[in-house]
Amino acid sequence: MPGEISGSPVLAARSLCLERGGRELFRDLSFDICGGQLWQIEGANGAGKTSLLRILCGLSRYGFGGRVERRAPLLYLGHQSALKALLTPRENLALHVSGDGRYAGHQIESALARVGLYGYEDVASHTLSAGQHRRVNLARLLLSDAALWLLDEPFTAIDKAGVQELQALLGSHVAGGGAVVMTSHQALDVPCDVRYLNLGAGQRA
Amino acid sequence: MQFCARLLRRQLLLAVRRPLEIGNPLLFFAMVVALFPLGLGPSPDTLAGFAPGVLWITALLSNLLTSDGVFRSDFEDGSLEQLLLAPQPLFLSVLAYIGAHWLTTGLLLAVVSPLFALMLNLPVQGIAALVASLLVGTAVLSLVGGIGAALTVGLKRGGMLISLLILPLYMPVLIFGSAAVQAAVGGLPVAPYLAILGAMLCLAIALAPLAMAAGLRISIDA
Amino acid sequence: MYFDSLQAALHMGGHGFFVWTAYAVTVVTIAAILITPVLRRRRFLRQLTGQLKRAQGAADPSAPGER
Amino acid sequence: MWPIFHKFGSPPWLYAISGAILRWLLPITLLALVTGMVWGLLFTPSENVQGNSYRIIYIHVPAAVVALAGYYVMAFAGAISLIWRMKMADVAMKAAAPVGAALTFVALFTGAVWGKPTWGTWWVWDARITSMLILLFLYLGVVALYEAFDNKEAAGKACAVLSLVGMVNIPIIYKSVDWWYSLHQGASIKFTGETSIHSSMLYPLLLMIAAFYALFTCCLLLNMRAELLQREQRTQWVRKLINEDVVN
Repeated sequence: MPGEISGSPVLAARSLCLERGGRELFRDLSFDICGGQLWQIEGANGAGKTSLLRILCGLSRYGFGGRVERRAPLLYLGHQSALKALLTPRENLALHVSGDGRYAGHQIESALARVGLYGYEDVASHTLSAGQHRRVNLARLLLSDAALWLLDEPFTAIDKAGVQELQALLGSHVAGGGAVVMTSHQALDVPCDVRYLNLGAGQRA
Repeated sequence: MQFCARLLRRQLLLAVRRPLEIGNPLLFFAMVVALFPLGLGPSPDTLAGFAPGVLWITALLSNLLTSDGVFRSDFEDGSLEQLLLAPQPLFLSVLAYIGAHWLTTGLLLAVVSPLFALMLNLPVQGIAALVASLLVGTAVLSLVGGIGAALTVGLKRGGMLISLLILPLYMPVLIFGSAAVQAAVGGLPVAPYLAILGAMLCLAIALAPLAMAAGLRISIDA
Repeated sequence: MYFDSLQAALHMGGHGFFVWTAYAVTVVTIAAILITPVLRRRRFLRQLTGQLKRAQGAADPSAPGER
Repeated sequence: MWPIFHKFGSPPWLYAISGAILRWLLPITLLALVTGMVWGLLFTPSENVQGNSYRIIYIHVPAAVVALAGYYVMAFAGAISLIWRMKMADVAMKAAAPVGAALTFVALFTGAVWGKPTWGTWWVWDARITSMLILLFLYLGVVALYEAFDNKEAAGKACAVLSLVGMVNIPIIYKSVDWWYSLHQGASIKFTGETSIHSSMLYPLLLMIAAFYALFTCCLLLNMRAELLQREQRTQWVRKLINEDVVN
């Protein structure tokens, strides 16, 4: 496992093992995530990528062996867009349940503009497309100051330009000392080097 | 606490955006109250005898009807997961959800109930006690209903299950609630019953959020 | 014995029917809650044994014993 | 943590020890039940007021007492499984729920049948019978919630929370139902005057209560053994156990 510590470890996982429906997804998985690193979790469908992410961020607390130590605030973006259809994008971000803190009006506007939703701030969300829903969710990446980002397939339903821009954002976040752990089926071309965590290898029936 | 206030504003904003949904429990209350004269016969004095119990049972059922949906919409679009990851303590945030639920259902029921009390020919001196006991009682009902909602939010067919889980816990509130109204109708002092309801409210406020927080963590993890 | 005859014991001064039905239901329920776990355990063991045999059978087909 | 407490947590040890306990506890329980029933039914004098129908007390009161105690056992096991994350406590809770529900049903049925000769109606809204009915709903709630979850681990935790909530509410329910009964009934007629019972009738009752407690323990252990096998079916010790069974 990569040993050199470029920043202080933001997250430490010790001997994680998970079994689902009789199949052993992974066993004795230990690694440290430090600042300035970008991890991509690879594996076939059903290899437990999302389950691993949920274990790392603390959503699943039972049903797996091992320990996870989180030493920095984290931001988790799951499959769902966590967006209320009844509220406008501005209200969704201003009143977000993740409790990051009060965002000033201009911060929200600039974040929404950067994810390509300029002008959509006060449109009811149920009129927006699924891709736009996910972009509002991605706007939270710009607003939040969490050091560790856990992203579950962030590129789904995002068009080409959006993917480019998101990869640039990830690069700048990692360059700024943050850490990213993400799952994706697409190859990444990101300015920083990418560490791979292959779940396929750990899968012994 | 400031995060709770923001959550409360968010929930109320969501409720206001869909005004018809606020009307549902009230319409349900009206319709069920209208059923009883059809079932028990129109004569005013029999209705007056049953009025306290009928009003309280109907309020309880309409509260049960809505308490299932408290967390469900947030569970479906993923916001509940974000709430669990928030640094703020979960059991305080959950209080904001229940507070919003109570404001949109319990409070309105209490405000509207004198109208239905007159329809059921409840003697006038009982109406004040009815509103007071409903105000306190529906708060306890919302809190306890929240526990059932938290435990069954992850289940596809949790709708019916929630009534089996929490109706037994509703019974003490019903007993003292209707007793308060009956005492007022009979001219007895109402204060002791309201005091007991208040005590139940304090217990519920103290313990229910803990159970709700645990229930949510379990449902999300399942 | 308190009752002088079996007949008196069954009749119990008119209350016999209720007393005996109550006891009958209790005995049946007690038997049920005692026996069901035993049956469940035995059925599960049998099923698991079959599974293991099949697994061993598949592992080395030369294993003796019925297929 | 005390070593014995953790040893209690290891499945094979628990499976073996429960087998050993059952080997001598089960016959004692059956013996106590049979002697208690025969003693209560045939050898005790009939009561002057109710005649012979009071003999139902020998199964109604023990069932009610053990059913209530069973709920506390279940809630306590649930608390242990939640706080110390012990799988065995989770198994104990899952095993206790149906047994408690069955005993509550027995208490309810015998109470109702007893009501007929003494009160003239099949169902009496007596304070204790009503509380027993609510207890049955609480039990059924726990059993239904366990079945509703697909992931058994989460099911156990959810039932633990529900049984703890129920445990907090039981005293409130019992007090408010007693109070409600006295409000509407005026002078509350004691259903069974326990304290004023004659000593010749008291001894079989105590024996029956002890027998029912032993019965509850046996059923609990039996259910736990079955549940243990199912949850640990892929482990080595279960396979070793099976091979021994296959061999002998």
